Formats: sequence, C-alpha cells, structure tokens
Amino acid sequence: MNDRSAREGMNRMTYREACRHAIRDALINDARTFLMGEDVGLYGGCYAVSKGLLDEFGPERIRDTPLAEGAFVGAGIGAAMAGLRPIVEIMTCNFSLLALDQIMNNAATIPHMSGGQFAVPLVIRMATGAGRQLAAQHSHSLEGWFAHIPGLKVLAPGTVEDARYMLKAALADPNPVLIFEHIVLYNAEGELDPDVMEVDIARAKMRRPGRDVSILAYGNSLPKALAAAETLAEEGIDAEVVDLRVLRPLDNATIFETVARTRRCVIVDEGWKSGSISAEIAARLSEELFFELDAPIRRICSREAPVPYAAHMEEAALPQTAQIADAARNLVKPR
Amino acid sequence: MTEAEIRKLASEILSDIAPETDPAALAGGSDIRAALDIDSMDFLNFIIALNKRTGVAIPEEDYPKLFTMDGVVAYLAGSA
Amino acid sequence: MPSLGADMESGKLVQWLVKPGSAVKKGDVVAVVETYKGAFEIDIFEDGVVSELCAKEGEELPVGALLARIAAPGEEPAVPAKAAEEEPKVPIKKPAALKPAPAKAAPVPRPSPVPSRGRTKISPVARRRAGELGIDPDMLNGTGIDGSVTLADVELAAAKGMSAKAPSPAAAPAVRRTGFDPDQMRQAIATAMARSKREIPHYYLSSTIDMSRPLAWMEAFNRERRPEERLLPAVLFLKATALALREHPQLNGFWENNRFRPADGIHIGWAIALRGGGLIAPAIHEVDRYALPSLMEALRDLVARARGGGIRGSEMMDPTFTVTSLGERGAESAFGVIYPPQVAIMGFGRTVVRPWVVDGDVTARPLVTASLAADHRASDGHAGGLFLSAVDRFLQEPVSL
Amino acid sequence: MSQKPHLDREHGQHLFRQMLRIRQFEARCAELYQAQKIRGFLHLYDGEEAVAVGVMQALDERDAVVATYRDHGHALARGLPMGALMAEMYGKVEGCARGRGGSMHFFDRRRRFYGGNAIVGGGLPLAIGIAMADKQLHPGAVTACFFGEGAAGEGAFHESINLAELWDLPVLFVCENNLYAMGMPLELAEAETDIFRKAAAYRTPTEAVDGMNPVVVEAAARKAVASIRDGNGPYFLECRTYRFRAHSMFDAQLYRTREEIELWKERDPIPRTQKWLEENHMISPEELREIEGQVEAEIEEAVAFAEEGTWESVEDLERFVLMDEVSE
Repeated sequence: MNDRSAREGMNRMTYREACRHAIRDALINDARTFLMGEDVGLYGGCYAVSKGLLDEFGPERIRDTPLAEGAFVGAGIGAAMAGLRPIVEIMTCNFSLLALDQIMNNAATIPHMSGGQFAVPLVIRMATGAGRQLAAQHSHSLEGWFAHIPGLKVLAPGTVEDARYMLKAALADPNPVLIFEHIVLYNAEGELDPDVMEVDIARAKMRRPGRDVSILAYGNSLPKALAAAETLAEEGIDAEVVDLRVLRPLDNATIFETVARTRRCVIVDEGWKSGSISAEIAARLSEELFFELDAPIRRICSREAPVPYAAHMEEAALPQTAQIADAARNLVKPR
Repeated sequence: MTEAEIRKLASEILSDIAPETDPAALAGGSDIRAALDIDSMDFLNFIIALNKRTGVAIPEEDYPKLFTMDGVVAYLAGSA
Repeated sequence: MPSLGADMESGKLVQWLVKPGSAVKKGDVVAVVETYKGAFEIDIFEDGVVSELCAKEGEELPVGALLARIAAPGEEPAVPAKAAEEEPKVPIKKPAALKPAPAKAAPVPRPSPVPSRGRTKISPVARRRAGELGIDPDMLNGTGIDGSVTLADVELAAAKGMSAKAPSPAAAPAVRRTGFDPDQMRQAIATAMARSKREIPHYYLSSTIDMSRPLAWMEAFNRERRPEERLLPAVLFLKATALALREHPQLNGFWENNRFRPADGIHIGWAIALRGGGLIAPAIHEVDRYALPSLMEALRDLVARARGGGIRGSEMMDPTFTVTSLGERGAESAFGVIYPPQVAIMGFGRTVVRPWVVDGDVTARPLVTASLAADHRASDGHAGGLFLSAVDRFLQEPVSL
Repeated sequence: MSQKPHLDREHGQHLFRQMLRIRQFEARCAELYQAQKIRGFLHLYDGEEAVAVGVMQALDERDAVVATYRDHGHALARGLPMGALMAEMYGKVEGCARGRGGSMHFFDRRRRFYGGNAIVGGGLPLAIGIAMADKQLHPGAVTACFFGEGAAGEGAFHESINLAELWDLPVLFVCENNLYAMGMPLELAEAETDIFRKAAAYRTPTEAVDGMNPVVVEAAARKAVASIRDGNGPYFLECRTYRFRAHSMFDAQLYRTREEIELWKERDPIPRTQKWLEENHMISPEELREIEGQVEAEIEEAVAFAEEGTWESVEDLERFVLMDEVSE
C-alpha cells in the first residue's frame, strides 16, 4: 500500500483519543446509542474523553447527568432493557460503588432471573486505577470486584488498540459490559494497525511470546509487565506476557495454554491481593493446571492499604516493573 | 564340535549380547565387534561364554583371532 | 513391602526367590518386586530362616504390608495362623524385615545415599513427570525455588539413567524389562545436556597417558585367569580415577544452591551406551574401596543390568562424578558434558599405539588421552591438572590399584 | 381512554373481579405456603388490591410496569396469566420467569412487565431508563413504577424523581404507602410523612389519594397518565393503603396493634366495592356468585397448572447468565 505511511501517521493516537473515536463511531453507527454520565458533555469528560462530542451530537446523545450514579446507571439498565444501547460513563470506578446495587442486583441478575426474557445490552465505562496521586478515594481498582459477578462482562483495555475497538464489540454484546479504562493510560500513545478494525472481547491476548515464564497482566500493569520482560530478556530469561484484558469471563484457554507451556506464572494485578482477580486466576491454575506447574504461582498486587497521596508512597503501593521482573527471575533462576 | 555347531553356538551367544542383531547372517570375514556394535565388555562376555560352553581356554593375546566368525570357527575347531 | 522411595505406595510381588525353610542371610536377594519404576530385587536385612511367605506372587501390596516372616536362627517359626491378625492395617514405619537392596557388590554397607533434609519440595509437574519416568523425585537435588525439584531436575535425572518405566499391566510379571523409552531418554538427555551447557562454565584439560605399564601388568594378571576373572582397562581407569578423586575432593560432589557440596563417598557414574541408542550412567558406589577383581565384577554386573534391566534405584540416584570410556573402537579423546549437579566428568579415549619419547628415545607406546571437563564454579584448572596427574600416577602403579 | 372512569355495571364488576382475583389468589398462596408448595419469601398484597387494580385501568398495552417484590397484585392486574404466576411460585419452568424469580420476581416481556424488584427503591432508576427508551422509540408510552413508602428513604427515589422531572420522562410514580416499611412505621422513618411532598420538591405534579378505593385510584391514575401522555413529564401518585397481613409469612407483627388492623379492615376495598355495587344495583347475587365461582375456578386451574408443571433442568442453571442475543 503506497499510502501506508500516511495512514500510519493518522493512526497514531492516544488511548484517550482512541476511546473518543470509539464513542464517536458508536454514536454515528447506531441511533439507539447515547453517552450518559457526569460531566461528559459541557465539561468534555473528567479525563477529556468525550471532549467535543456534545457539539457534534447534542445534549440528547451526550447527556450530562446530575451526581446520581445509582439513578443514571439504573436508567442505563432500564433503557437497555427497553431497546436502547446506552453507554454510561461512571467518572471513576470509585463512584461505581454508589451504583453497585443497580449493576449487581439489576444489570447482572435480570436476564437470568427473568428466565431470559430481558437482556441488558448496556456498556458502562469507568476510569480505574492509581498512579496520578489522587489519593485513596480516587485510586481504587475495582475491576476484580465486578469480575466476581456472573452476568457481567468485564474488560480492561491495556493498549490503544483495545481502547479503540473494545467499545464496538461491547455494544454489540447482548450483555452488560463494564470497560475499565486506566487513568494512567489515557496519555499513552500507540500506533493503530490500519488493518485491524476490531478486537475479540472473549479472548486474552499474548503481547509478547516467551518460553520461560508467563506474566499475566492487564490495564496499566501491562506496560509494566512488558518492560519487565525486556529487562529479563537482557538477562537471558524469555518471559511471555499475556494481556488478560477480559477479566470476566476469564479466558481460561489462553491463560492455561501459556502457563502449561512455560510452567511458571506471575500474575500482575493492581487490585489488592486478597480476593482479587489474581487470586481467582491463581486458584484456577492450581485447580486445572496443578500438575503442569514447575514453580509456585507468584502474584504482584497492590499493597493492602488505601492508596496514599504522596508520590513515593503511592509508587510503593502499586505493582512496579522491578517487582514483576524480580518475581519472574526468581521463578526461573532462583538464587 | 562341527564348524556348523560352533557357528551356531557363537551366534547364540552373540544374540544374547546384541539381541536386536542377527549374528547368523554375519559375513564370515567381517569384524564382529564393528558389525554388531559390541564393545570390549561385550566382547569379554563373548569370550567368557565361549570358554564356558566349549571349555576352550582363550588367552587374552588370542582375542584378535576371534574378531571374525570365521576366526572363531577356526580357533575353536583347531583347539578341539 | 519395602518402601523403595518416598513416592512408592505399593508394589507387586513378582517372584519369590526363597521358600519357607530357606536359610537366608543379610544381603541375599529374596524376591523381585515390581513398581511403577520397574523391577527391583529385594534383599534381606538380617540372617534367619524364612518361616512363612505371606504375599503371593502377582499380588499388589501397599508399602508396609507383610511379605514374609523370617525367624531368627534358632527361633521357633511363627505360627502362620497368627499372621493375619498381626498384619498391619496401615503401612508401618519399618516394613517387615525387608529393605531395598544396596549395591549388590558393595563390600561395605553404606548409609542412605541421600542426606536427610526433611521433606523434599517437588514441583507438581516434576512429580508428575517423575512418575511417568519412574524416578523417585525425593532423591533428586532440587535447583528450583526454595531448592525444589523442578521438571528440569527430573529430566536431568532421567538423562542420567534413572528412568525405569513401569511395565504395562499386560506384561508377564516375571519378565524383566529395560523399560527405557528411547524418545523420553533422548528428550531427557537433551534437557540435561542443554542445561549443563547453559549453566555450567566448563573448562577442559587433557593429558596423554602412557599405558604400557598398566596394560602389561593387566596382561600378566589376565594371563593366569579364566576369562570371567580377567580385567578390562576400564577398571584400571575407574579405580585410578577414584583414587585421584580421594586426593581432589573438589571434583567429587555437587554444585547446589550456588555452592559446592562435596560428596560423602566416591560413587562414579559409568556412562553406558544402550543398544539401540541412549545413554545411562549408573553409579558404582565407593569405587575407591574396591579391589580390581571385584570392581571388574561390579562393572560387568552393572553393564549387564543396565542393558537387561534391573538397575537399582540407589545406583541411578547419586553418582558423584562420571567417567566415560570410549573403549577400543572409539575416538581418541572425549571431552564430556557434565551431568548437573555433578561438577566434573572424565573421558578416556581409545588406546592407540603412537610414538612416545622415553628417556630421550622415540619408541612406540600404547597411549590414552584422559580428558577432564570440570565446572569452573567449583574448581579451577590448576586443581584439574593436578587431578589428571594423579590419575596418571595411579595408572603407572597398577599393583597399588 | 377518558380521564374519568366510566363506572358502568361492567366496569364496576371488572374492578371487583380483579381485586377478588388477587385476594383469593393470595389466600390460596398462603395456604400453599404453609403446605410448603411455595417457599422463599411470600409478601401478600392483601388490602392493597385497589392500588394495582385502579392504576392498571389507566394503562394500555404499550405501557410498561415496574413492580416491587409485593408484585402479585401488579402482575394479575396487568394481565399476567394466573397459572404462570402460580407455576412461578412453585418454582416450575412454566412460571413467568422459569421458576427463577419466585414470588418476588415476576417478569413478562410481552406484557412489558419489567419485574418485581426486591431491592427497595431499586426499580425507580430502571423506570427512568425504560421511559428514556420509550420517549425515543415509542412516544406516548408510559412507565408505571410501583414502590412503597419505604423507598422514600432511599437515594434512588430522590435521584430518580429528579431525573424524570429534569428530563421530562413519561413515568408514573405510584407510591403504595401502607405505613410500614416491613416493621418500620412511617412516622419513625420520615421527617416528612407526606411522601408526595418529597416528589413535589422536584417540581413533579403529585396527588395523594385513598388507596383503599379502586375508583378513586383509577380516576387519579387516568388523570396522571393523560398528563404524562400529553408530554408534561412524570407524575407522582401517593396511594394511602394498608396491608392486612403480615409483611411476609414469618412476621409476628409486633410493630402494630390488632386494633389498628381491624380499623383498616373496615375500609377493605373488596367488601366496600361489593357493597357499593350492590347498593347501586350494579351486581346481582347471581352475578356475584358467578364471579366468585369464576375466580375460584381460575385459581384451581392455576394450581393445577403449577402442580403439573415441570422443573427446569439443572443443566440450565447457567443459561441466560449471559445472553446470546437481545430479543427486540
């Protein structure tokens, strides 16, 4: 293709822009779709994801809501049940707790409890994670919590490509899909492959092949895992990095395949270790893959404390590249 | 012992040592050690067995005379 | 039913080699037991008379189950009727009067070949693979996390010849099997050798040794003897190596947990090429303590059993040093690849007749190239050189061997 | 449909018949509960029938209903088949939710019955969303959202009424004020016991009516629905009513007196309506007996249907956890 390089230039964008393009596409492609949430319109989105969309689509389709997470998330559920395809934005997942009743007791249960009569084809986007010194109440990683709930799908885009195309797949899904966008990734830039126009939200994705150890990560832990793998490569340790990206339903096949091959596994999870998605994965590995393991499963998670404000404390609280590399190194070449 | 009996006996012993081979099909002049891929321990075991079955003393310096099937036959027939 | 390894749960009594009334003495092989690792000869631990055979041939029994009763010399034979109630319901700590056979020809009883270190950590896949290969993972030195036995350790052990696959149930119980799966063995050798080359910084030394004296001595020795009493140069190499190792213990042991651990005894793994391919290197224990004739006997026995089945677990588990000899039809020298966690391997090439200078005159002499490959983490070239000199020195004094 | 109920003989008997169906159906449910045919929580609507029956008169097929866990009355009045309801309570796959919801969770997609919601206040946000969708896809449709006065304590109540008013959504909020949130008396729970005033604070048109009179409820509902269909946004109806039976089956009713219950029973909508119809010669003794007989027969049929129903295969336990498609 002669115009490939020109198109590549056009395809370089930030994660934030990718999210915006995704929403814009969805609004253009389906009249039943609208975006609803706090400060999505006039303000342009807390993280500027929806900046400019109000002008293009008007207040009915870029709908600012009052600070009423329970009601507007519930409204999204009702609207989805009654024929629309809403995208509800919860400013940050920290506030999703105010809507937890609606998400868990309505969105997740009604399809099943109604005996399959009512689907809830809803997408809820929310920002997640720490790393911007926002202190405890704005730094939670709750995706693992939601991944506990049958009836939901939980996605965690860790790349610009996933930020760009996961929404389309999520809207096409007949189920409530929660997309956790990591606040640190919004500024991340990436090149989109012009030949890729969609992503598979049923599968985890291997981001780096390797033989010696599998590092499973998602969201902002993905770039950290990839950086750790580079460090390890210089030491002769060939780490495979798998982007979990679908936290519910977990892609057992991909996870089991990589770990069965390398027989060693480090799981990186920005959530707290206790009762986390990493705990779930570790449990599944021990249930299903016990006799393939050649070393204990290791987890790098956030320290078990509210995330503090001070930079050095926050850094210490979160999974970091060096810890990931250490854990993997220790499994492959113990002292 | 007739030559045929000697040949048969030697083949049997070698079959025990190198079970996957067919010593009976061995060319009379070829080196047993190379043809059957047997080492010095195997060869010693061959000598031990020949000695026990035939009663013929085989001094070490005579080993080279028994490197071929023809040699074995001639050696044992001559000693009998 | 004796426990032949920590992961052995049961065994099948294949064959009794004694009958009620047979007098037995310590060390006698009394039965053949088949486990998933292969067939093992069971030897007796004390002197006495077999008063009752409690287990039937073909019977699968848990570890600890009663196999037979031995009455001490002069003791009244036990009343058979009592046997049933006395039979332990659960495996007991010290099963019956039977113990796994130590190396048959070992002149001196040795303590357990593996130092006690509590429960061995074994990774799940290593345990599974060990089960497939018929290896007792408890006997391995772990290189994994927390000293755990890893898959690579098991593959390595398999390459070292610990493999003894369980025969299929359909197989006739009394039939001995080599049980080495060539593919698995090739894989195991590949794993072990790749690991060795990846992890061990080898250094190589070689010396040419004039074999005229030792061979002349051996010819003289053999001349007076029946073929089954004759020696092969291999035993000279083995014994000289063992004696040299006594002087250079830094080559006899294991590299574990980033440090060298000297071995308790000199157990030399003898590399045996299997017919049809593959290689195992079972140990002859305490080589330095053998006289040459009994060492020859031990070697002949070992080779026969390696090729025909019946290698004992302890022989496969703990070589402290390896010797490979290429024999009379091999290459002139062999620079070996160390079997981890050992730290050295000695290679003897083919003995060749070459010009040699003795007292200023060129003369034809039988020469052999002795090559040492050693782990530079555990020893240095200087030590290796002294070791090779020692081997030469011992070979030149065959009488003292 | 006109704003005022046309109280002819037929409609009067219809109101009576609907209330009686609910009353007798639930009496049978209580019996079956004690016989352990029905398990779980069973919340009876006994006493409140005039609210559901009255409101439903104002709705038609295009409209949607969001109910509470005390949903038998809403479902029957909305026209869900009694057999499917009984089968649901039996836990049979022929139930209106395949036996997955039970008493508290009746659903019927065809009749736009969006479920009995067992989280107090949980249905209000759903109603907002349904109304948003209707406003765009089916203009003129109204969502009737039922809840008790206990919901007024929940944030969802306030958030939802605010949104409905803010966005001019076609929602009919129906507060069934039976004075007790489980055992919590209204005056101990709310500083402002006039629930409608809370809604009025969001500028929503409101009305408080006698919830023990189906005609009054119907009239108020017709007026409210007409206002909503005219595009005036939501409407809030507070129906003052009383449940005669306990909150659920296992409730000693320590929080109220027998005298209070007896006092309210004097206002029981069913005898009251019967008496009114008789006094106005709008029902004959034969017609009354016929209605009673028909209701009895319908109940027998529903029980038989439930008894004959089948159990969902355990293999289907995870079916519909995730949906394969959205039925439009």
